[in-house]
Amino acid sequence: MRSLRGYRKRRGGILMAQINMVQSLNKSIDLLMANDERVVVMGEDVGKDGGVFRVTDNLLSKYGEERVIDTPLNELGIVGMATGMAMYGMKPIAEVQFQDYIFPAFDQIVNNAAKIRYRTGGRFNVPLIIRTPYGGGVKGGLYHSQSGESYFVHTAGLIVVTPSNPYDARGLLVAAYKKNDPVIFLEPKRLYRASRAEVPDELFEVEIGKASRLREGDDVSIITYGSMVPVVMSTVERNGVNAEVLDLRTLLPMDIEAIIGTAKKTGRVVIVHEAPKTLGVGAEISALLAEKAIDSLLAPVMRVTGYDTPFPYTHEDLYIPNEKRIMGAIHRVLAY
Amino acid sequence: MRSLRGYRKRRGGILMAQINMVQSLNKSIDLLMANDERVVVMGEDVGKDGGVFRVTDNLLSKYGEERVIDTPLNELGIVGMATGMAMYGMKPIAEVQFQDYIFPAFDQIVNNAAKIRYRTGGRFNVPLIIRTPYGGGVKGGLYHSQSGESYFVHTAGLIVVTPSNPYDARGLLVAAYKKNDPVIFLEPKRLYRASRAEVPDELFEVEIGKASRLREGDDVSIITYGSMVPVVMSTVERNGVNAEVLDLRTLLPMDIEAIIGTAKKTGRVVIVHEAPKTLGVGAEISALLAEKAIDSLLAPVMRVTGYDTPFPYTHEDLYIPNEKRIMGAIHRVLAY
Amino acid sequence: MAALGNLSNDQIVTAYRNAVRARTLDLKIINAQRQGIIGFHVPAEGQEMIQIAIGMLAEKDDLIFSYYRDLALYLQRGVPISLIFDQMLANGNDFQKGRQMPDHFSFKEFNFSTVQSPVGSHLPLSVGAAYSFRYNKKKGIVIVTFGDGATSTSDFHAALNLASVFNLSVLFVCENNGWAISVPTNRQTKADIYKKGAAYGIPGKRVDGNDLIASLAGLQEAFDYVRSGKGPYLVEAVTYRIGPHSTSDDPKKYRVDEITDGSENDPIKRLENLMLKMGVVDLNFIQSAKAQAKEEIDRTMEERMSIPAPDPSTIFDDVYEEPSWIQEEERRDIDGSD
Amino acid sequence: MAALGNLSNDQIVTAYRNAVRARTLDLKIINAQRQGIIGFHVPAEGQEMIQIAIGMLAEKDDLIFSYYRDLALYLQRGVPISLIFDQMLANGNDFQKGRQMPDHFSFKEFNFSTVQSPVGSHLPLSVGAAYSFRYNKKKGIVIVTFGDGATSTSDFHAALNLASVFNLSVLFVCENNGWAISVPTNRQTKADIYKKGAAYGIPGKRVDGNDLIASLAGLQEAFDYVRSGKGPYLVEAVTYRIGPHSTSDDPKKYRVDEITDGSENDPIKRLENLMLKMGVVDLNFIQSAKAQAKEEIDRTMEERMSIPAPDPSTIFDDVYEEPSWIQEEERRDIDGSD
Ligand SMILES: Cc1ncc(C[n+]2csc(CCOP(=O)(O)OP(=O)(O)O)c2C)c(N)n1
Ligand SMILES: Cc1ncc(C[n+]2csc(CCOP(=O)(O)OP(=O)(O)O)c2C)c(N)n1
Ligand SMILES: [Mg+2]
Ligand SMILES: [Mg+2]
Repeated sequence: MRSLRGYRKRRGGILMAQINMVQSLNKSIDLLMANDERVVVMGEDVGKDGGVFRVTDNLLSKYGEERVIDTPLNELGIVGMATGMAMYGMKPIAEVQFQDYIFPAFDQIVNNAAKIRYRTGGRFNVPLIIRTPYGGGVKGGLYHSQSGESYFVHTAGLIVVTPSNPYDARGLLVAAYKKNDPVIFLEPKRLYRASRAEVPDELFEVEIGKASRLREGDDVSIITYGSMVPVVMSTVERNGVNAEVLDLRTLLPMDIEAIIGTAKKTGRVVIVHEAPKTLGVGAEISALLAEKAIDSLLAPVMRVTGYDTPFPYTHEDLYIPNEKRIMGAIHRVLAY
Repeated sequence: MRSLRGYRKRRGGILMAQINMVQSLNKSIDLLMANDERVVVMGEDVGKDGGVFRVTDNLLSKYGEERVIDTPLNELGIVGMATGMAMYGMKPIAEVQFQDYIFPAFDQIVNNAAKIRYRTGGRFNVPLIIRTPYGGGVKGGLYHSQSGESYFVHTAGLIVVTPSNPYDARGLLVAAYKKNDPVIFLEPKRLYRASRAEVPDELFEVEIGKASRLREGDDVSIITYGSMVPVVMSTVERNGVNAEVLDLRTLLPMDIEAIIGTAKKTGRVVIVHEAPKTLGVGAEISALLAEKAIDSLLAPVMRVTGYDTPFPYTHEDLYIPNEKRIMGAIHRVLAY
Repeated sequence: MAALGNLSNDQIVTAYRNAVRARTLDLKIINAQRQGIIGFHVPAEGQEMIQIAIGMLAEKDDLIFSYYRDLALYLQRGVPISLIFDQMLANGNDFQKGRQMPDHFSFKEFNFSTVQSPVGSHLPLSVGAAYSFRYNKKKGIVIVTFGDGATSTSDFHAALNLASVFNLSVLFVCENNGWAISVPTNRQTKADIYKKGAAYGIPGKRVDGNDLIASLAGLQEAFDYVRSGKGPYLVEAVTYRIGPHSTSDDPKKYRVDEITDGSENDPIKRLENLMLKMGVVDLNFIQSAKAQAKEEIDRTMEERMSIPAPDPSTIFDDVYEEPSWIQEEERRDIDGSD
Repeated sequence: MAALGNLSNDQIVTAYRNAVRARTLDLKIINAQRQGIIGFHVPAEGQEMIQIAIGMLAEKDDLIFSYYRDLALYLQRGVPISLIFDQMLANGNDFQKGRQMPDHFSFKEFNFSTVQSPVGSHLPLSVGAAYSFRYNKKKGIVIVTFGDGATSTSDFHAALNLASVFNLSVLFVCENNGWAISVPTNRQTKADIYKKGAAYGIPGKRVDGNDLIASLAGLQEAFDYVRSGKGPYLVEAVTYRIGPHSTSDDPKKYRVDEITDGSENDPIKRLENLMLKMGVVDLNFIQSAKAQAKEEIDRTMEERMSIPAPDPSTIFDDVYEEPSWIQEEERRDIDGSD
C-alpha cells in the first residue's frame, strides 16, 4: 500500500521518485530487506523511533523486531554483535547514531571487522554495513559534527563510501550490500534533507571505487566528496570557474585513475573536505599526485578543509569550508 | 643505592650511562617521579611485573602502590581514569601494553583527552602522557605490531612523539611531561633493546616539534621516524647515498621548517615509515610539500611504507620497509 | 514539620524555589529554541527533585560530574541563571567561548566538572578525580550523575570496576527516567539498575527520585557511606521524563501508549502538595514563587541575549596550551591574511 | 564407577588422554619456542580439565568461541595435532596462511570461530553468532571462553548485556586461572566473577575447574539452561595457571610467594588419582598414555616442520574479497616488478 506521493512514472515503467537523501536511504533499506532475509537493521533508536534522522522509519512495523533491532546504548556492542552476525550468515546494517559516537566501537571495527578475513586466511568474512551520519552544519558542536573519515580510510580491510546526493545514496548502499567486506557508510547529515533528486524506485548500484565527474573543465580540478559537493558546485558555478569537479564517492579505495586523470588534464588541483586538514583524506590525494603526477602539476596542490581544532558550536560556519575559502584556493592555483 | 654498572663520569660531574631505550625510559620515569609527586604510573602489569617490556621495572618498590598502579584489564578505564586524574592536579603516565590495544580507549582519547581543553574554553586541561609500544619486528602478528600513529596525528588536541634512540627517549619524555596537553608517546618496541647510547643521567629535554637532522646530504632527503631510523641510516651509509636524513621525532605537530627546508635543498624526497601507506604520516608530509614546496620538487615524492594490509606474522620481514625497498625509491628519485 | 524530617522550612522552600526555577527555565529555553534563539535543549522536566536532593546533600568540597540533563542541580548549587544562559546562548560571556552545545556546562567555580555529549564517558573521569582527591588528601567526595541508558556503556563498566578496585569515594547516581531517547529501560537491561553494583562489589540502593524526602533519605545513606571512605556506592533514582528527550526529539513516535501529563509523578506537584498539607506554605506562596521565577528568567534571558558572540578568531585557541603552527596558519586563513 | 557419574570408562580415558596430549603438547611447544622453532606460546597447563569438560558437553552443532589458551579444548573436540602445529609453525599448510601468532586458531571445520589477541573482543561476536543461530533456526548454542582478566573489558559488559536483552543462547565460561599476566584476580575485581551476571539478569555458577567431575556437573546445568532457550548463563571455572602467562613472561617477577609445583591443583594429577582409586586404569596405562602422547607429538611436529612457509605474495590476499588497486600495486612492489 505504498504511497505514491512525490512519485511519477518514467521510461520502462520504472517509478521515479523525487526524494531527499533520508527518503532514498530509507527506501533502499526497505528494498534490501524485502529482497533478502539476511538483511537486518540495528542500532540505538532505529526501531519505533525510526532513527533520530528517520532513516529507518517504518521499518519496524513492516519487518518486526527480529529484523529491526533497537539495541542498548553501547556502540562497541552494536558493532561487535553485528560483526558476529555477519560472520554467521546475516547481512546487518548497523547504525551508529552520530559518527562522533563510533569511537567506542573503534576496536571492534579496526581490530575485528577489518581484520577477520585476513587473519583467518579468508575463512571468515564480515559483510557488514555501518551507517553513520557525519559532518557539521546542524549546530551540533564538538560531538554531533565530526568528519572522522580518515580514521577509517587509514584502515585496510574497510571500504569507506559517502554519497553526496539521494541517487548515489541508493546506489552506494546497494553496492555496499553486495560487498562481502565491512563498509563504513558515511552519510553527510547536512545533506539529508537539503535537496531532492529523481531516484529510480528500485535497487541499482553505483560502483564502489568509482568517482563521479560532476563537471568537466579545463583550468582547475576540484576533488571533493560528501557534504562539500554542493558547496563546491555552487562556488564554481556562481564564480564562472572553468573547473572540473570530482565527487569521489568512495574514499577507500579511492578512484586513482580519475584523480590522476583530472590532475593531468588541468595541472591544477584543489581538494575540498570538511574534516581537519592534517591527515585528512586530502593528504592522501595530494600524496598520490605528488607520487604519480608530479610532472603535470602546474601549481601547488591546495587543500581547503575543516580546521585542526575540535568542531566549534557558535562559529561552525567559519569551520566549514565556504565559497570564499574555496575561491581563495582557486585564485591561488590559477594565478600560479 | 643505585647501581653504577654501565655508567661512567663525564664533564661537569654529570653521570653518563650507556643504556638502551628501555633503561632510558625507566630511568626517565624514575627521575620524573622522584622530582614531582604529581607523577604516577598506571596500566596493566606496570607494578610488580615492571611492565611486559620492563619500562616500569622497580618503580613499585620505590614509589609504592599509590604511585605505581596496576590496573584491571580495560584500556578505556586506564585512559579515562588517567584523564580525570590529569584534570585534577596529577600528571599520570599511563601505559597501554601494546598500541594495538589502545583502540578500546579511542573514544576517551579522541573525545575526552584531546577535546577537554577546547570544549571548556581552557578551563580544564589534561597533562597526560600515554606511553605505548608500537611497530613490528617482534613476531607479534596482527595484534602486537601495529603502527597506528595516523589515528592520533589526525586528532587535533593531541601531541604525538616517537623517539628513535635512548637519548631522544629521555628528552622527549621529559618534554612531554612539561606539556600541559595529552601526549601520545609511541615507543618503537623493536628498538627497545636494539642499541645503547650515552644518556646523561638527569632530566633534559628534546624540544617537541623539532626534527633532528641525522645526516646532511645533497642528493636526496629521507624523512623518517621511530623504528625506521636505523634502517634508513644503515641503508644510506652502506650504499653511499649522499642523503640528508630527518628523524621527525614529533609527528604532531611536525617540524614544517625542517621538512620544507630539506626538500628545498635536495629537491628529492623519500619518506619512510612502517605504518600502512594510505593516510600514513607520509601522506601529510607529501601533501605539505605539494602545497608549500612544489617548485622545488625535482622528482616524485616517494613513500616507502608498510603495506595496506593487516600486519602478517610469518612474513613480517616483507611488510617492514627494508634496504632493498628504500634503495628502490632512492634510485627512482635520483634517476628522475 | 516532623514529616519532612530534619529539614527546616527554609531548606524546603529553597528546594521548591529551585525546582520551580529549573522547570520555568526549561520551558523558557524550549520556547527560545522554537524561536531559533537557542539551538537545542535537553529538558530536566520531571527529574528536578533527585537533582535538588543531590544539591542539598553535596558539600562545597564535593566535586560533581553532572550530565546534560541536570538543570535543577546547577540551580540548587547556586549557579546563577545568567551563566546558564550565557552557555545556552553560546555568547561571548560563556566560560567555554561558545564551543559546546547548550546544556554542556563547565561550572568549575561551583565545583562541577565538564559535561560532554558522548553518553557515559564522564564516568571514568570521575573515578580519576576521586583518585586525585585521595592522593592529594583533598576534602570532598566525587558525585557523578547519568541516565539509565548510560549503564549500558563501556564507560560505566570500566568506571565502576575501577572505583571499586581502588576503593574510591565516588557516589554514582543514575537518574533512571525510564527512557534512553526511545528505548525504555526494560529493553536497555534485564537487571535492576541498583543491583548492577553487584558485578563490582559495590552496594546499591533504589530511591524514589520524584519525592524529595525519599530521595534525601536514600541519598543520605549513600553519601554517608562514601564519605566515610568505605568506597563507591550506586544509587538508582527512579524518576520520570515528562518531556521529549530533547528539542530534536518527537516522543509521539514511540511513547503513544503512555502519553499522560505525568502529574502523578511530577516531583514539583508532589512537593507542592506535601508543603501545603504540612502547612509549610500556602497557595499564594506557590503562585508568587512561580511568578518570581518567571520574572527572573525572562529578565535574565533578555539581558544575556544582548551579549555578542565570541570573537571568531577564538576558535583556534585552546586546542593546546599554545597553538602550534598549524592552528596559527589556519587562523591566518580565516583572517584572510593568508 | 558410580563416583564418576554417568561417564563411561571410554569417556574418562579419552578425556584423560586428551588432557595428557594437551599437556605434552604444551611442553613440546615451550621447548620448540626456546629453540626458536615456534615463535610464541600461551600454555594451557593447569586449565586442561575445564576445557575438556566443555569439549565433552558441547555438541557438534554448538559453536565455540575459544580464546588463546584452550589447547585441551581443541584436542577434545577432535582437532588433529597436525593442524595445531601447522598454525603454530605458521607454515604453508596453515589454514590462516601464517598470518596470526601461534595459538590464534580458526578451526571452522570443528565449529570453532576465530581467535584474536585483544582480550575479550570475541565476546560480542559470540552474541552476534547466537543471534544469527536463532534467526536462521540453526541448531546449537554458542559457547565462549575467556579469562578472569577479560571480565574487566568493555566487551564483556557489552556482550553480557546484549545476550541478556535479546535472550540469546550463549554460555559464557570464564576460565579463572587467578591471574591476568601479573595481576591477581582480587585486584582485577572485588566481586566474585560468577556473580557478575547479576548486573545483566544472567544466572551464574562457580565450578571447580580443576576437577573433571565437578566441572561436568556444574557445566551440565549451565548447558541445559542455555540449550533450553532460557537465555545466557555465566560459569566461572576456578582453575590454576601452572606455568607462565606466555613464553614471553617471567612469573618470578610477581609470583614469588606462590611458587609451588601446583600439584595439589593439577587437574591431570587429580584425574589420575581418581582413575586409579576407582580402578578405571592402572599405572601402566598412565605411563603408556604419556608415552603415546609424546610419540604422537614428537612425530607430528617433525613432520609438520618440513612444510614450507606460505608464499610471500599471499600477504596481499584476503584484505578484501578482491584486492583493490592498492594491494595490487603493493604486491608488485614486493615482486620487484614495480
Ligand atoms: C556514546 C553515545 N552514543 C549515543 C549517543 C546519542 N544519545 C544521546 S542521549 C542518548 C540516550 C541517553 O539515555 P540516558 O542515559 O537514559 O539519559 P537520558 O537522556 O534519558 O537522561 C543517546 C542514545 C550519545 N550521546 N553518546
Ligand atoms: C585489549 C587487550 N589489552 C591487553 C592485552 C595484553 N594481554 C594479553 S593476555 C592479558 C591478560 C589476560 O588475562 P585473562 O583474561 O585472565 O586470561 P589468561 O591469560 O589468564 O588466560 C593481557 C593483559 C590484550 N591482549 N588485549
Ligand atoms: Mg534515561
Ligand atoms: Mg587469567
